[in-house]
Amino acid sequence: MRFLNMLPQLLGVSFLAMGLGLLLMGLGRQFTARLQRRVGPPFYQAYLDVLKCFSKTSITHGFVMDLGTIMSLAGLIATAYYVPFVQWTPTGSGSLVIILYLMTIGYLGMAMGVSASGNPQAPLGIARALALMFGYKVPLVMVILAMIVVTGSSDLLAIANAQQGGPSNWFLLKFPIGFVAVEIAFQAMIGERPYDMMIAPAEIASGPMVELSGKYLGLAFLLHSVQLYVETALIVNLFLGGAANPATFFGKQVLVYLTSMAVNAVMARYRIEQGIAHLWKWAGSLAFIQLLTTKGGF
Amino acid sequence: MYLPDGYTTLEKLREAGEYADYDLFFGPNHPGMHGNFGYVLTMIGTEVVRVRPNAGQLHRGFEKAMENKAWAANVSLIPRVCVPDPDPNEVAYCQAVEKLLGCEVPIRGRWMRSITLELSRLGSLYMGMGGLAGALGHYSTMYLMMIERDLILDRFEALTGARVYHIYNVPGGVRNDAPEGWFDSVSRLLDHLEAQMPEYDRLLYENHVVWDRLQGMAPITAEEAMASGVTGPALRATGVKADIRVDAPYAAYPEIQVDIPTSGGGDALARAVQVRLDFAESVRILRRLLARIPDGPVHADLGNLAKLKVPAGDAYSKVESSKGEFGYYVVSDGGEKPYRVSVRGPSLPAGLYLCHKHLPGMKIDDVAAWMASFAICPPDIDR
Amino acid sequence: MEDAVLFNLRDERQSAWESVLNYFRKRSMWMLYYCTGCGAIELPPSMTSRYDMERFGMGPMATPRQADLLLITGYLSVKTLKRVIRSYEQMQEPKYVVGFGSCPINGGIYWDAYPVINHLELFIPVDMSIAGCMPRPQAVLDAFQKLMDEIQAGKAVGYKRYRKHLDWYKRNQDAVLARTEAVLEPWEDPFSDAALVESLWNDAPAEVKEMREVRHDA
Amino acid sequence: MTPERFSSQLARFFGDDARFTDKGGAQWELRVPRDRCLPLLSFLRDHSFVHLAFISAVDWPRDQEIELVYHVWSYEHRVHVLVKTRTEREKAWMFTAHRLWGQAQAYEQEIHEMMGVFFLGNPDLSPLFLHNWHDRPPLRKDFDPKAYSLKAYTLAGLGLAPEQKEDGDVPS
Amino acid sequence: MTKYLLPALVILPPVLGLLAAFLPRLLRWLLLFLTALATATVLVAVRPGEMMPFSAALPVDALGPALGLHLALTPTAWFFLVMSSLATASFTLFSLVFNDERHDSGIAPLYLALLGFGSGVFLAADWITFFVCWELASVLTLIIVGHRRGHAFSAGLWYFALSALGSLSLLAGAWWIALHNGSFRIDDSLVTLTGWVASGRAAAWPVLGLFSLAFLTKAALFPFHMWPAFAHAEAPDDFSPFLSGVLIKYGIYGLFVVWVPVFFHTPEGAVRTISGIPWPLYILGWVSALTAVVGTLMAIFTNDAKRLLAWSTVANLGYIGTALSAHSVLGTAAALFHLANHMVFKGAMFTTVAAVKWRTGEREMHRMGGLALRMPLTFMTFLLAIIAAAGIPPMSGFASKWMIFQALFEKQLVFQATALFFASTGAFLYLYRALHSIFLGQLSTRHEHVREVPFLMALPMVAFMLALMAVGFAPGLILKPVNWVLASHGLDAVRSNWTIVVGATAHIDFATLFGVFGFAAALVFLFFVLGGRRTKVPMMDNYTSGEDPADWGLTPERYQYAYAFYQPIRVLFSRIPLGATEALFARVARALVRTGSLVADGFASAAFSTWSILLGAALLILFGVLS
Repeated sequence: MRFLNMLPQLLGVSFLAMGLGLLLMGLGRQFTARLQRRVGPPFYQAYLDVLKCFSKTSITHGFVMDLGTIMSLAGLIATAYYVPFVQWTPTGSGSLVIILYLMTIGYLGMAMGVSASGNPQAPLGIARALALMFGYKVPLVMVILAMIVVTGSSDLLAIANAQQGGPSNWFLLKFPIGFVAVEIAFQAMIGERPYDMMIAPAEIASGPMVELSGKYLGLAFLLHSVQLYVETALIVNLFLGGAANPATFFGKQVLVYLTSMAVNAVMARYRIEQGIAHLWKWAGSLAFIQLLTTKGGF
Repeated sequence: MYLPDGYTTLEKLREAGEYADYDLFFGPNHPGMHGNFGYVLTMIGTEVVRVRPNAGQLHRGFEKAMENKAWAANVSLIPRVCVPDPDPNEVAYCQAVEKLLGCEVPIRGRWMRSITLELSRLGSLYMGMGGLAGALGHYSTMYLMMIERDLILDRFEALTGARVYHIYNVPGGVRNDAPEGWFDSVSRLLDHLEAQMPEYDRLLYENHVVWDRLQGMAPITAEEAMASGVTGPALRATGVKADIRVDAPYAAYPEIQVDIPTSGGGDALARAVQVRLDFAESVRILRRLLARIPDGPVHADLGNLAKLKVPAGDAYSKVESSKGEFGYYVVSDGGEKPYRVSVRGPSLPAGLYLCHKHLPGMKIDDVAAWMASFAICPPDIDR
Repeated sequence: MEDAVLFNLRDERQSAWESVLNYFRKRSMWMLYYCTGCGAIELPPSMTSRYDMERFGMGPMATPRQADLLLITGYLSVKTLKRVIRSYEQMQEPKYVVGFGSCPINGGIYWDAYPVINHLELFIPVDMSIAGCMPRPQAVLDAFQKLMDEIQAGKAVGYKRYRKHLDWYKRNQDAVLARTEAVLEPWEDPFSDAALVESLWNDAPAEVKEMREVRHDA
Repeated sequence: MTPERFSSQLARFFGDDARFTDKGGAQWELRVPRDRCLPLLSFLRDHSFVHLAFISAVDWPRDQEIELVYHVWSYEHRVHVLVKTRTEREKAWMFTAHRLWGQAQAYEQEIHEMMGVFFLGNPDLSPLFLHNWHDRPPLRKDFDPKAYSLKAYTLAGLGLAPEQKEDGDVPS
Repeated sequence: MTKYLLPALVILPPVLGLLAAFLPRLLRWLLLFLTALATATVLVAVRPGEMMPFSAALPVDALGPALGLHLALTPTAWFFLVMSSLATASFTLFSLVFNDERHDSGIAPLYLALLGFGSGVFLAADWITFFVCWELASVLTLIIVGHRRGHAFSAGLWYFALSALGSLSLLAGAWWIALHNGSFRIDDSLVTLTGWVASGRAAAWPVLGLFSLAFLTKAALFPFHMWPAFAHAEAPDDFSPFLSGVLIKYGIYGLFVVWVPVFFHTPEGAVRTISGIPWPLYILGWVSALTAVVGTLMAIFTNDAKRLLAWSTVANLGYIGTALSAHSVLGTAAALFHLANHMVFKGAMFTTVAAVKWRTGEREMHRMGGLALRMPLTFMTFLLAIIAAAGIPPMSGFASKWMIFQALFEKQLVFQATALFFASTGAFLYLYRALHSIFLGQLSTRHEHVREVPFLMALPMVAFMLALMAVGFAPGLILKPVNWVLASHGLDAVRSNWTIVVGATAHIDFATLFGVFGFAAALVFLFFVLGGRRTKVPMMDNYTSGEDPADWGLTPERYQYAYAFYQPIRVLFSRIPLGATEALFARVARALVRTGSLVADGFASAAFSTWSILLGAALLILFGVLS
C-alpha cells in the first residue's frame, strides 16, 4: 500500500530527472558553443533530439539488446529515486551505497545491450568505460567515506541536512581537498574530456553507441540525461548543501555541470591508461589525504 | 606487437584456431579518418597487430583526365588533387609547363604565386592543427581554428573569386592582379592571426593532455624519414633542415629569406610542434613578401592559353606544400594536351608505407592522431 | 542526359501526428560523418564556429545507425559508391540524402573519368542537391534549410522511393558494382602465369636476385 | 657536386649503360637498360640520393615501350635525378625497387594497376584503387576513359531501361 | 531413531559411495542426487536442538573418554549444512544430466563420500572427528580434482599440499589445548582458549594461529589465495560449483567457530585493539581486504572462464573475511549472509559455465561469444548471478554487500571499505567481461547449432535465479536463520524483518528497492514500446565503416573483441608482481609433484582403485593420530 502511494511521486521524479537532465544537456551544449564563439543549438535541443530518435525506426540484434537498453535506463531512473532533490526522495531513503550500486545496473544494462550488438567497437568503449570506472569510483568513495565518518550516516539525505544553514556549513568548505578529488572524478563519471575515452568518436566511432539507432539511441540519450541529473545532484547534495527550493537546487546542478563543461571545452582526451593513472594519481591521492585527515588513522 | 604466449606470428595464431584477433575497419566512414580512406586494422586486445590500407576510394583518374584536357584547362582540374592545400598543385603544374615552354614568369607574378602559396599553406596548417586537435578530441581548438582558416579563404575569394579551388595560377603567371587594397587586407589578416595564435598555443600546445598523448608516439629517425620518402614537416621534425623553398627555390623564394625551423625529436609531438613552427615561419615569409611587392605584369604573354602548344620533352617540378613535396612530372609530345602528367603526393609514403611500420603495436587510441600527425591527406594518395 | 531519371515528388498527405514528428526530424538532423569526396572540405567551416550548423540542431554522427542525413560530398568513385550504399542501407528511416556540388548531379568535372559514377540518382534517391563546385557554406546551410522545409512538408521522401523502387535501384547498383565482365575490352595480365614469372627470375642478373620476396610489412 | 664529376663517376661504374643528360635547373636525367636500372638506383642511394620522390610510368605505344621514371633527390647535393628505363609494352615488367626504398612497393603496386607493369619480386601487387576492374589498365594510351564512363555509368550505356514515371502515390 | 540421524548423515553417503562404485553411470549419479536431496530435505525439516548430539567413545580406554566420534547439530552447523546441502542438491541435479556418455567424469562415488565427510566437518563436536572428516574431504577433493592426469593432478596437489599443511597445524593446536584440559571436544577447547585469551596467557596466540592457519588456507585468504585458481578451474566442470560454493566455506566455518566465541566472549580490554577491534581481527580484516583486491585483479586479467570464477571466489572470501573481522553483530551476520549468497551465485555461475562448456567444449572466453541467442536461459541465469555477484541491486548480493559496508561504516574501517569498493568495482569489470565474452557479441560459426540445455539441467538454474531474486527481495529469508546462529553465540540479532534491514548508518527496504526498480523498468518499457518500429537484423549487418566484411574475409569470430579485454589496466599493473606468490607456490608444487609422482600414478587410475587406496590412507592417518 505504501508502495502504491509512492507511485505518483516515482512517476514525477522519473520525468523530473529526464527533463532536468535533458535541460542540463541543452544548456551544456549551448555553453560549450558560446565558449567556442558560436551561437549553438537552442537550450531545448536535447528534447528535440530525443523525440526525433523515438520517431525513427531502429534495428536490434536480438533480445539482449532490448533487455540491456531497458535495464540501463531503468537502473538510472531507479537511482534517481534515491537521490535527494531538495532534501526529499520519493523512497524516503538516500542511501549512498544504494546510489553507488544502483547506478551500476544502468551501466551493466548499457554494457550488455551494446555489446550484444556484435560490434567490437562497442565492447571496446565499454571496456574503456569500466576501466575508467575503476579509476574514479575509488576516489569518490573515499571522499564519501570521509563524510560518513563525520556525519555518522551513509544516507545522502542526512548528509545534505547536515549542511543546512548557509554556505558556511557546506561540505565544500569542510572537505576542500575531497571536493577537488570528487570534481576530478565527476569529470570522469559523466565522461567529459579529458575522460571521454568511452565515446571517443575519432578512436572507436562513438564506442558503445555504435550500433544504437532510433529509439535505442533515444534511450541512450535519456540514460545520459538521467545520469547527468543523478550525478550533478549527488555533487550538490554532497558538497553544496542541497537546497531549500527546486530553483536553487537546479541552479547548483547547472553550476556543477557547466564547470565540468568548461573543462571539457578546453581539454583534449587522454589515452585510457593515462586517464586511469591520472585519476588515481590526482583524485586518488587527494581523496586519500582527505580521508586520512578526516579519520585520523587507518 | 602483442601476441598471446607461445605464438610468434599472427599466422601461427590463426592456424592454431585461436580467435584472439579481430578486424576493425578504420575508415572510410569513421570519424577518426581524415577523408575517404581506410585502414583495415587487425587487432589483438586494444592493440593493432596488422594493417591493410584500403586506398582508392577517392580515385578519380586525374592523370588520365589531364591527358584529355588542353594544357591550360588542366589548371581547373589540378587543385582538386589536394583539397585542403590546392595552390601548390597549380604552381607545380604551371612551373613544369613553363619549364617545357622555357618561359619566364614576371616578377610580380612570381610574388603573387608565393603569396597565394603561403596563404594556402596557412589555411592548410590550420586544418592540420585542427585535425590533430580533433583526433585528440580537442574540438574547441578545431572549431576556433576553422574561423581563422575561413578568414584566409575570404582573402582568396577576394583575389580569385573562389574559396577553395582558386584556379589562380596559369602557365606563365597568375590569372589576375590583386584588387585594390588586397595586400593591406592580407596584412591585417596576418596581424589578426598572430594575435590569435597565443590562445591556440595555450589550448593546444601548452595542454598537458596533448603532450602526454603525443609524446613518444610513432618516432621516426632522420635516416628513416629520408629513406621512406617522408617530406615536409614530418621530415623537418626529425631535425633535417630540408625545405624545397630553400633547396630548389621557385616563385619568389629565391629573392626572399626563408628559414627552416626544425623541432627535432621525430615523434608525433615533434611533428605537431613542427607544424606550429612552419606556421610562424610562413607568417614571417608572408610579411617579407608583402613588404616589397614589385611592380609589373603578373602574367607572361603566351598568346591564347586555350590553344597553348608545348614543345616535346619532360619536366619535373616540385613545390613545398604544407604537407611536404608536391611534384608534377609532365611529359609533352608537342601537342595541345599533355602526353602524361604524373603526380607525386606527400601523403603516400606515410599513408601506404609507414603505416606498416608504425601502426602495429600501436593502441587503437592513437591511430587517428598518428594520421593527423603525418598530415595524411587521402586525395593525393588516390588521385 | 537522355537517361537522367527524375522522379516527381508528390505531395503526400500527411497526418497531423506525422507533421509533429516531422518537426522534430527537421529540427534535429544528424548527418553521417562520411567524407565521400572533396566537398567535405566545406563541411568543417559549415560545422564549426563561423557558420555553426549546430544552431539548426545539426551535427555529425559517427555511424550510419545514428544518422539521419547522408551527405554525398562530391564525386563518388565506384569503390565509394559501394560503401555509400551500405551506409545508406544501414541508416534508419526517415533518412535523407543531400548531394554536394555538381558531381553527384551529373558527374561534374569528372563526367568522363573512368572510376567516377555520373548520376547518383540512379543508385540512391537524392532529396536535395546543391549545385556548384564547391558549394559555399552559405549554400550548404541554405540547402539544409530547404531540406528542413521539405521535411516539414513531408516531401523529402527519398527513403520511401528507395523502398518502393528497390528493385530498380538494386538493378542499377548491381550493374555497376557487381560487374563481372570488362566494359570496353577485357585485359589479361600476362604475368598471372607463374612459369613466366619464374623464368624471369631465372634470367635476372645476380645482383637483383637477392631482392626476391621480402615482405615489406613483416 | 658538378654534373661533370657525377657523370665521370657514373661512367666508371656503369660504362655506357647509363647515359647522362643535364636537363638544367639541377635536374639530371639518366637512361639505363632494365637490367642495370636497379644497380644504378642502388648506386645512387648509396651516394646520397636517398630520397625516392616517386616512380612514374609513361606509355609510348609509338615505340611499343613503357618508360619508368624513378625520381630521386639528394638532400646533400640538392639535385634531382630522373632515372629512366624502358620495358616492352606487351609484357611490361621490371624488377622491384622495394628493397631499396620501402615505399616503392606502393608506387609499384599503383603502376601495376594503372599501367599494367609487372614488378618482379614485389610482394603485393593486388589492386589498390579500382573496384572490380576487368578492363585494360586505365593509364595506357589506348584506354578511352570517356567511352568507358559513358558505357559503364549511364543507363543507356548499361543497356538498362529508365524508370517508369511514377503514377501512384508514394508508398508510406 | 533421531539419535542415529547425525551419524547417518556422515557415514551413509560414503557407504553409498562404495555401493555406487559398482553401479552403472546413470544410477550412480542418480544415487548422488537422491542422497544430496535427502540430506537437504532432512536438514531443512529439522531445527537445531531437535536432534540429539551423538557420542560414541572409542573403545580404547587408555586414550580417555574425550576421544571418540562426537557429532552435534549446533545452530551454526545447521545453518552451514542447510545452505550447503540445498546448493549441493542443485549441483548434483545438474551433474546428473551433465555426466552423459561423453562427459562422464566418474567421480560420483567419491562425490558421495565427500558429501558425508563434508557434513562431518560441520557436525563434528570434537577436533579428532573434525580433523578426520576434514582430512578425508581434502583427500577426496584431491582425487576428484586430480582425477584426470596432467595439469589437473598438479592442481589437485596444490590443494592437498596446502590443506595438509593447514590440517596438521589444526591438529597441533587441538593437541596443545588437550594437553591442558584433557579434552578434544571443540566447545571445551574453545572455553579454554577464551580463558587463555582473557587472562592474557601467551600460549593463546600460537594456538589460535595454529587453528587459523588451517582455516585461512582452506578459505584461500592471502597469501594462500592461489589454490582455487588451479583447483577450482581444473576440477570436473560439474564439480567446480560444489568446490567453489560449498567446500571452500569449510574454512570460513572453522574461522567462525573458533574466532567468534574467542573474541566476542573475551572481556573488554583483554586484547589489544586497533581502531576498536582486537588486533588479530584487524589483521584478518586487512588480509581479507587484500585478498579481495588481489583476487579481483587476478580475475580481471584472466582469460579462462573457470579460472576467472575461481579468482572471483577468492575475492568473495575476502569480503566474507573482512565482514567477519569487523567484530560486530552486523559484520558477523553479513559474513554469514554473504557466504550463503555466494554459494548460490557462484554455484549458478559455475553451473552456467559448465553448461556452456558442455555444449561448446570451450572454456577460454575469447573462443566463445554470442551464445545468449542460443542459450537464453543459461544467459539469464548467468546475468542474474553476475548482478548478484557484483553486488548490484536488486539481486541478493547487494543485500549482503550492503551489510558488509554497514558493518565497516559502523567501526569506521574506512580504508578496508575503500579496498572492498575497489574490489567490488573490479568485480563488475571481470563479470561483465565474462558475460560479454561468453554470451554477447558475435556468435561464432562453430556454435551456430548450439542448443539450450535440457530441462533437468535448466531446473537448478531456474532454482538459482529464483533464490537470487527472492533473497534480493526479502533478505529476511536468510537473515532469520542467521539471527538464530547469532543468538546461539549469545549475540544480538540483526534488526530486520523480511524485507527491511537496519544497518549502522542507514536502513534499507529491499522490497521498495525491488519495487522502484520494477516500476522504472515498466516505465522504460513503455517508452520502448512507444518508440518507432524496430527490425531484427543479422549480427553481421553491423557498422563496419561502410565496408562489406565479406570483402575482407571477415567471419563472425573475427569480429569479436574478447581477448586481452582489459589490456589498458594490465598495462597499469604491469609493474606490480601479482603472480609472485603464485610463482613461489608453483615451485613448491613442482617439487611435490616430482616426489609424489609414484603416488600420483596410483591415485590416478580408475575411480574404484583410488577409492580403496584412499580408505587405506584414511585408516593410516587415523591410526597415526591415535597411536
